[in-house]
Amino acid sequence: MGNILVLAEHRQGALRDISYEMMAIAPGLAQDMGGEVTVLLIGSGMDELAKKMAAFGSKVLVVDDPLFEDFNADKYQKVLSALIDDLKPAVVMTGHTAQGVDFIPALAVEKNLPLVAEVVSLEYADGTLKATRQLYSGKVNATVAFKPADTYLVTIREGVVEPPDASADGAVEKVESPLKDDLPYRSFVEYIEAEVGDVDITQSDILVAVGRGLKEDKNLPLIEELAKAIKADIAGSRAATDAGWIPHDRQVGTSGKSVKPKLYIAMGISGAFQHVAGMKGAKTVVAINKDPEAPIFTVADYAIVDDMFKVVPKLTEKLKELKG
Amino acid sequence: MSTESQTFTEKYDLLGCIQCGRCTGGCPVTVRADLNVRRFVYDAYHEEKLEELARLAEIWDCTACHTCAVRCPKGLKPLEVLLGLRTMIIESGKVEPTVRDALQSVLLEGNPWEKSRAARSDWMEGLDVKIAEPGVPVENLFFVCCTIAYDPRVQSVAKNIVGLLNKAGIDYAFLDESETCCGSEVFTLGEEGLFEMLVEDNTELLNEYTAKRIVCLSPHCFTTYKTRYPDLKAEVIHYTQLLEELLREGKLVWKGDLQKKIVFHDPCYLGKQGDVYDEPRALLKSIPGVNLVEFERRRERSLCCEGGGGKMWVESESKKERLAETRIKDAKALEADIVAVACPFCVLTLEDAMKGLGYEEEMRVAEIMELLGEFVEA
Amino acid sequence: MSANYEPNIVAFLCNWCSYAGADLAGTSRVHYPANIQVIRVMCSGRVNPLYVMNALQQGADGVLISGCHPGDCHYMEGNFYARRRMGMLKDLMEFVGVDPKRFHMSWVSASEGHKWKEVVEKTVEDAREAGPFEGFRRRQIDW
Amino acid sequence: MTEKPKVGVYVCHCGINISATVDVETVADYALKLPNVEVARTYSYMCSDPGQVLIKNDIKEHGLNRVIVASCSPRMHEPTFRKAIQEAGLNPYYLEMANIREQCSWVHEDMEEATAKSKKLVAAAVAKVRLLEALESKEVDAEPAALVIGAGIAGIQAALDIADAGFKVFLVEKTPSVGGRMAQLDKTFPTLDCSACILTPKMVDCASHPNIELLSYSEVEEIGGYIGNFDVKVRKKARYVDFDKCTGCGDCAAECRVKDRFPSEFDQGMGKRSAIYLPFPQAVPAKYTIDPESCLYLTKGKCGKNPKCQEVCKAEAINFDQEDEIVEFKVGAVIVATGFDPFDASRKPEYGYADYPNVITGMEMERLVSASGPTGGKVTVFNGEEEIEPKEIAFIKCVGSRDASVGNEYCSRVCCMYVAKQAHLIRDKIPDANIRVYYIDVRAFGKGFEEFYDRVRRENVRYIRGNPSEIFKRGNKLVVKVEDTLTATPLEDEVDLVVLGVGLEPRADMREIMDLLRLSQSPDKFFLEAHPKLRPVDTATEGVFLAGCCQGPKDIPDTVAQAKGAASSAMIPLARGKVMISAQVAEVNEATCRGCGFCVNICPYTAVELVTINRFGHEVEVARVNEALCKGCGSCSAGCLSDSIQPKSFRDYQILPQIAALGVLK
Amino acid sequence: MKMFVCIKYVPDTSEAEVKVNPDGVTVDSARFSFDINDADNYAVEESVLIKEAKEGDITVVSIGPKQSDVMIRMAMAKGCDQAVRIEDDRIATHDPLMVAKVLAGAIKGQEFDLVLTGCMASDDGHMSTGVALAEELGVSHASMVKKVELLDGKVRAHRELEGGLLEVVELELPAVLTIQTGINEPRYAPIRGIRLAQKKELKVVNLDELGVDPAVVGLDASKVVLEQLYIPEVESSAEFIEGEAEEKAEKLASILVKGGLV
Repeated sequence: MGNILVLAEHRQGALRDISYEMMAIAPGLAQDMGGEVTVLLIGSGMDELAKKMAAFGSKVLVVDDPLFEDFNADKYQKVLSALIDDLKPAVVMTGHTAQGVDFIPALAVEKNLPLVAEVVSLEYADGTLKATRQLYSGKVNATVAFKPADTYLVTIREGVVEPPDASADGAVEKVESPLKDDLPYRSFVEYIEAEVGDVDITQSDILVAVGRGLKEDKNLPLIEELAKAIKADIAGSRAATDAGWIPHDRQVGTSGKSVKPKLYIAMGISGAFQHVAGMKGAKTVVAINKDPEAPIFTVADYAIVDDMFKVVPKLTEKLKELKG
Repeated sequence: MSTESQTFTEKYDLLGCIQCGRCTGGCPVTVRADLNVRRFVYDAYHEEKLEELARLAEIWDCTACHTCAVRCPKGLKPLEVLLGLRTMIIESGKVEPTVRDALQSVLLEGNPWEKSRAARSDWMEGLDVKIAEPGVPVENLFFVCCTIAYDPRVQSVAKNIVGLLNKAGIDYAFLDESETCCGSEVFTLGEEGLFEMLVEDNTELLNEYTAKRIVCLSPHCFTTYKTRYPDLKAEVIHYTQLLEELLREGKLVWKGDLQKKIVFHDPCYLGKQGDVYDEPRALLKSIPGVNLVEFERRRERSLCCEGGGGKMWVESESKKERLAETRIKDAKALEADIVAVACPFCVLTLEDAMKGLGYEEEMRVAEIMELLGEFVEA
Repeated sequence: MSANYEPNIVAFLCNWCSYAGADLAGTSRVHYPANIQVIRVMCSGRVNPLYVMNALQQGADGVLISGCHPGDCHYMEGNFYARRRMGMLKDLMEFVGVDPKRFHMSWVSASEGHKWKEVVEKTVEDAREAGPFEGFRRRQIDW
Repeated sequence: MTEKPKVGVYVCHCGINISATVDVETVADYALKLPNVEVARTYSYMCSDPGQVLIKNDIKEHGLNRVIVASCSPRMHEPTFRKAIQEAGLNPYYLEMANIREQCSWVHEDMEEATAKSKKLVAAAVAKVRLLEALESKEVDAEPAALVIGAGIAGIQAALDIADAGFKVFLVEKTPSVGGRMAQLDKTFPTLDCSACILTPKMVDCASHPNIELLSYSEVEEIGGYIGNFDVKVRKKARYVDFDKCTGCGDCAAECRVKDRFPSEFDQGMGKRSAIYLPFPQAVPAKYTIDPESCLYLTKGKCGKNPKCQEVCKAEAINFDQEDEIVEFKVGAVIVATGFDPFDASRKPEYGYADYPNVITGMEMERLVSASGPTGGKVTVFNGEEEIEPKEIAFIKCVGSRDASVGNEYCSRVCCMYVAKQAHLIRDKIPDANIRVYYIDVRAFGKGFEEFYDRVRRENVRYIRGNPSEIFKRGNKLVVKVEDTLTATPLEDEVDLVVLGVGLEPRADMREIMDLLRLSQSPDKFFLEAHPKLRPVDTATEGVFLAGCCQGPKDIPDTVAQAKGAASSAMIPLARGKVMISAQVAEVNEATCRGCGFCVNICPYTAVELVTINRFGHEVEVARVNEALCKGCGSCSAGCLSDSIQPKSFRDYQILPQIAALGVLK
Repeated sequence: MKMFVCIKYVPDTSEAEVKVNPDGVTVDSARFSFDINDADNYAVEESVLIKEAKEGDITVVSIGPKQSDVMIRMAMAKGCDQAVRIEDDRIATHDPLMVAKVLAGAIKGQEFDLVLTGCMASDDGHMSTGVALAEELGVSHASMVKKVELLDGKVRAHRELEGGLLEVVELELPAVLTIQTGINEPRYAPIRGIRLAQKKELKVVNLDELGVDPAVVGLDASKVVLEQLYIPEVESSAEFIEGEAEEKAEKLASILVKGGLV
């Protein structure tokens, strides 16, 4: 039986995108493997969330117990361990998220099961499950095959697929918590929101960087608006920090900070060697500069040769629109 | 003599100072930063104060232009007191991440730019470059410099000179990716241990090649090899010295016509420290059509561009006008079309300043070798 | 080489420059190793190469000859003679297997007290490296 | 050496100079065990009268015939102790000194080491002294005349003193006139008397003195011989003007075709002169000279149809065929008074001296403020755009002095005061000028100096403690980049005129004099005196003396004092009429000499010649030493194949035991 | 506080072109520069900070070749006390579960309070080793830790969740923490420090010496097979977006959104 158990992820009363995204992967795979998808929700007061997950058409199992008020890796591991024994799923699928990575490897060890982490796609053929994942920050793809086992563990990378439509009506079934008592080793204390304003650009996922092309600080709101739209932090080249447009601690370059965001949008930055050296860790680079010869284009993934002041307002507008 | 046993006072001969003030008086960064190098020489006498001094931000404002050392009437090197304080910080390990990464990159990859050692000779691709072989005598062994080797903006210095050497038909060779940072910036950042290691390793490496001369493309390497590598067997020169020689011997002929007003900026490491002033000027003058003009502050009085002293990795807290900007404004006042330099750091700082001032349309910053490459006779 | 080995150095100094320079080191209280004993001659040109061999034969581990700088000889050209003679001697000594580190020749002027110190230090250090000299048969000559 | 040597060893404490580091008693005890040593004593000051008496008494009581004094350098007291033992009836050359102070107690720290070394040195001295021979010093006549090289204030004063004492003086001056640097000065500090006013009478005196033969525009070519008997060769350069005919009227210079085209040396290049010129109006001798390097006729062979000077000279003194003349004479003593050069300010390019006309040196300032100077005493400067009276004036001290970066580590002694003086003079001439003096220290050590410095400060001359690092131009102002070290403030002061307080340097041509007279340089490159304290005017070459700034920077009173000192020292042999010559000369053993002549070739003084003698019936050639010419260097001996030629007191058989003593005691 | 810190020697591939070797399962590393894994560097620093605050003893554990000694020496220069390097080519290093077993073999049986690892290796990026190691050691753990507070017998760890939210948990000691980058500012290892660190013990062992059965951690034991590495098709140079300014903006916006970049 090729059943797939998908662990839906939620936090602070809301489901996380990855839960929906997995529903774009699991059903097809289940079909190939000749099984069905079961969604698992662990938490306390899960009714509403269970309904939302059920809308993808698969059966939703809910472990609803005050013990699971907050995420706890140890408890999740225990529940999953018991359910694997019970349900014998062919695949256990979770998100490659702060939750998933916090207990799946331990589970793999405990149950002596194979694990492939941060999978971008899965394929089942000729009785073998193969996962594709990336190495070297996406420069190399790897195909990893599972040796035959009762259960395969996979964690799915966020954002690799669009969530499917959710208009079906799956069944919701509560199961009793296999865990009766609280576990002593690890306890949840609290959530702390990231401090606003105190931005460390070396930790930013998205950076909007401006350079000399900003011309004067009264143009800054334009950039701020764009940054807000895409939840980006603002950084600058030495010219921009020198001019006082951007705080010094947000300077990118050999004499500033080395950053490694997923997306780096460089605007009005020519791309001197010392600047480029500070942003080489960026995964995707977008460059907007009116000089077609600017060296920044040699490191860009997407390039626009134009006046940033003509491009940015429209870009912000369009992004807002697309993001809804 | 072991330096370990020396006190700070002995090591930097602090008691030799007569507090005349020439060091601070000549220091170019005093107009920009609160750095008074004389006070450091005075205060560093108190061993118990050293840690406090080392924590002062201004020790990182020094550009290691060496003006203080050149001017000191007692033969002291005031800047090295600052470097000694930097050493204390470096050896505590608690340094700016940028400095940390640059130094670590020198240790692991032989360059401060966090580039892979294997890529050091990538600039040679497609060029007919002669590579040195250990033990095979060569007249002129070239040392490229980390910045020129990796920074596409100044790679043309190396590329152009290869073409020119091939045409002049002289005996030369370049090192392959075994070339390792000369340590100029490592020294000025205060990483004494690493610098000592580089001196040891580079001396061994360079002496393996039985070269008559080591020709450096960067004045930083030039001065460092000349003054801080006591056991190098070969004579160390800057490429402008070699080319000027070739020019005199008639081995270089220029074509075309450069109807431009050029002003030459004396790099501190070439001029003040290396005493090379005339050769770069002779090269520029030799290009047909060139009208060479001079800065008021030229030669021994040249204004530092703030490119040295590890400043590529440490930003000053000062908001005042960068010296490179002052320099570009002076060039503008002279109505110069081209600011010519013979140092990769000067190219970067001055070009940055020029762009910052918005003179891109009417002015150009160029390494001499960039210009010569454009005018060499086929 | 024994750890406590202290080389014995005999130095021949010309009266006008080097001896005066060594005196100046004294008046300036410049300290240097005590391993060196000076024999004063009027001119470095007086130093017969045999004196060097003799000193080594009689128990010196190193020999130093010092005179006026080339061109400054009080007797016009005595130091040039010395230089030529000692150059030859050095070759000869190497030929017979004496470590050239045992033999130094230097120019120290009457005003170079500090240089004298450096010369002594270098000479002593080199002789120390070369170790006790046992090359010639020790011969005590009764004069 | 028939008598058995009986040696007395005297170990000096020299207060605690020796005894603090050397255990003198142990050394004396040890000495007593050495062969032939009869007596060994220590005493606090051996050179003192009681110390000498101690030695003398021992010689008499114990019948000593050799004496060792273990004390200071023989260069210090050898003559003292030679005299002492001579007074006790011994031959003065039966003395050997062990230098246990300069070369032992003062340079070593460890008492054990220093004592051990002292023992060795004493042993070596004993080994040698036993074998010393009695020598007789010889006396020769001294020529009652002196040569004075250089006719600045030092040379003039020395020449006048010697001439006044009744001896002949040859005063040789390289330039066309006497007067030297002092003639160029305006006022003198701290008294502010006029330099020319006090110097000119002396200049005239030395030209008119019956005992002085003034050889101006002349250079010493060769000096041979020795004290009492120097042979001098002087080149009188061609002036192309008949010295006797020239009346000094100046018509020639006024008519010269290249009139006022050349920078005047006297005016520091600020004024101009013609190709035929008198260096300055009060020049002595007042005779014109044609500069061969600027004269059209002499350089191009042609000057119009006829040289103008020749045309206008009524005395017919112009003579283009004149040639250099060699004059030879003998003197008994030589005084070197060649003076100094002002520091060349272009060697500190950061001060822009070569670039800016309004950056001038102190010497130039002297000419600028001088009433006889190029501006008639009016202080004006060209700021690159116009000639102005400067209102903002900066003086920079220690330019080229106390500065290792130009190799001059010494203080030039006069700059502090001449800068104060010039500041005062400018304050007089430009009352509203803002005058500042940048300094490191103010050294006002002479008589009346501090008082003068006080006065000048109160005249509103601002003293700023900091030595400028750089001067460059901004607009029509000069920017002085300096730190006020008292407030730790970096400054960029804008001024109209910068006066560089340049120091004094050894003359560029002093090497020639060094070679002529075998003189040495001290570390500051000035001439080295025989002893910095006790023989400040003597040199290592007997009969040769130093006067004035050639020995080191000095002001005028010190220069005059030293000139007088040099003159009186030089007069000693002249007055005695006799000089002692060294007995430590070479001697040939004619029995073993093979007459190869190597020594003849080696001797730099041609003191050795080959003579024919009869040896066992054979005519053979052997070397023979002319004792008057031999200086005792011993180079001949080291080159002798048969050890036949040997310098007395430094014979092989005297030195080898010394070596042995040092080695055996290892 | 007795600590172990597990570090990995990884290539920096941010600039170099990556090529797959003919074997299809390894990459050509000749042109790479190697260094300590970024997150591990923070873990080392955190352990040293803890040691500086509470006293302690730190043992570095690493699996890797001789060349990685420089990285280990650097860690020791910063304050780690001793090191074990496991060099054995029988380990199935492509499987973090196998790696965890080897690391556990180096730690098991010794007393410890904390084991720190980086939360992710920058080369293969499984983010699994640390958590698996905790399970192997039978102790509790927290992953992606951005802050560590030591309490009496407990550790309070701030875990970094998506969107910058921190989850604070308390663990009983001993525990394994996988450290997220940015938790501290790793110090510099000066050369003189590295030279001094030569005196500290660096033990090099193979599996047998470690007492780990090669059969348990080898390719056969691993339940996953690395079949194939290949270079994904990507635009090698920048894609220039053409059109009028507004058009370009629109096109870019949709690329960013569709590509999941924003």
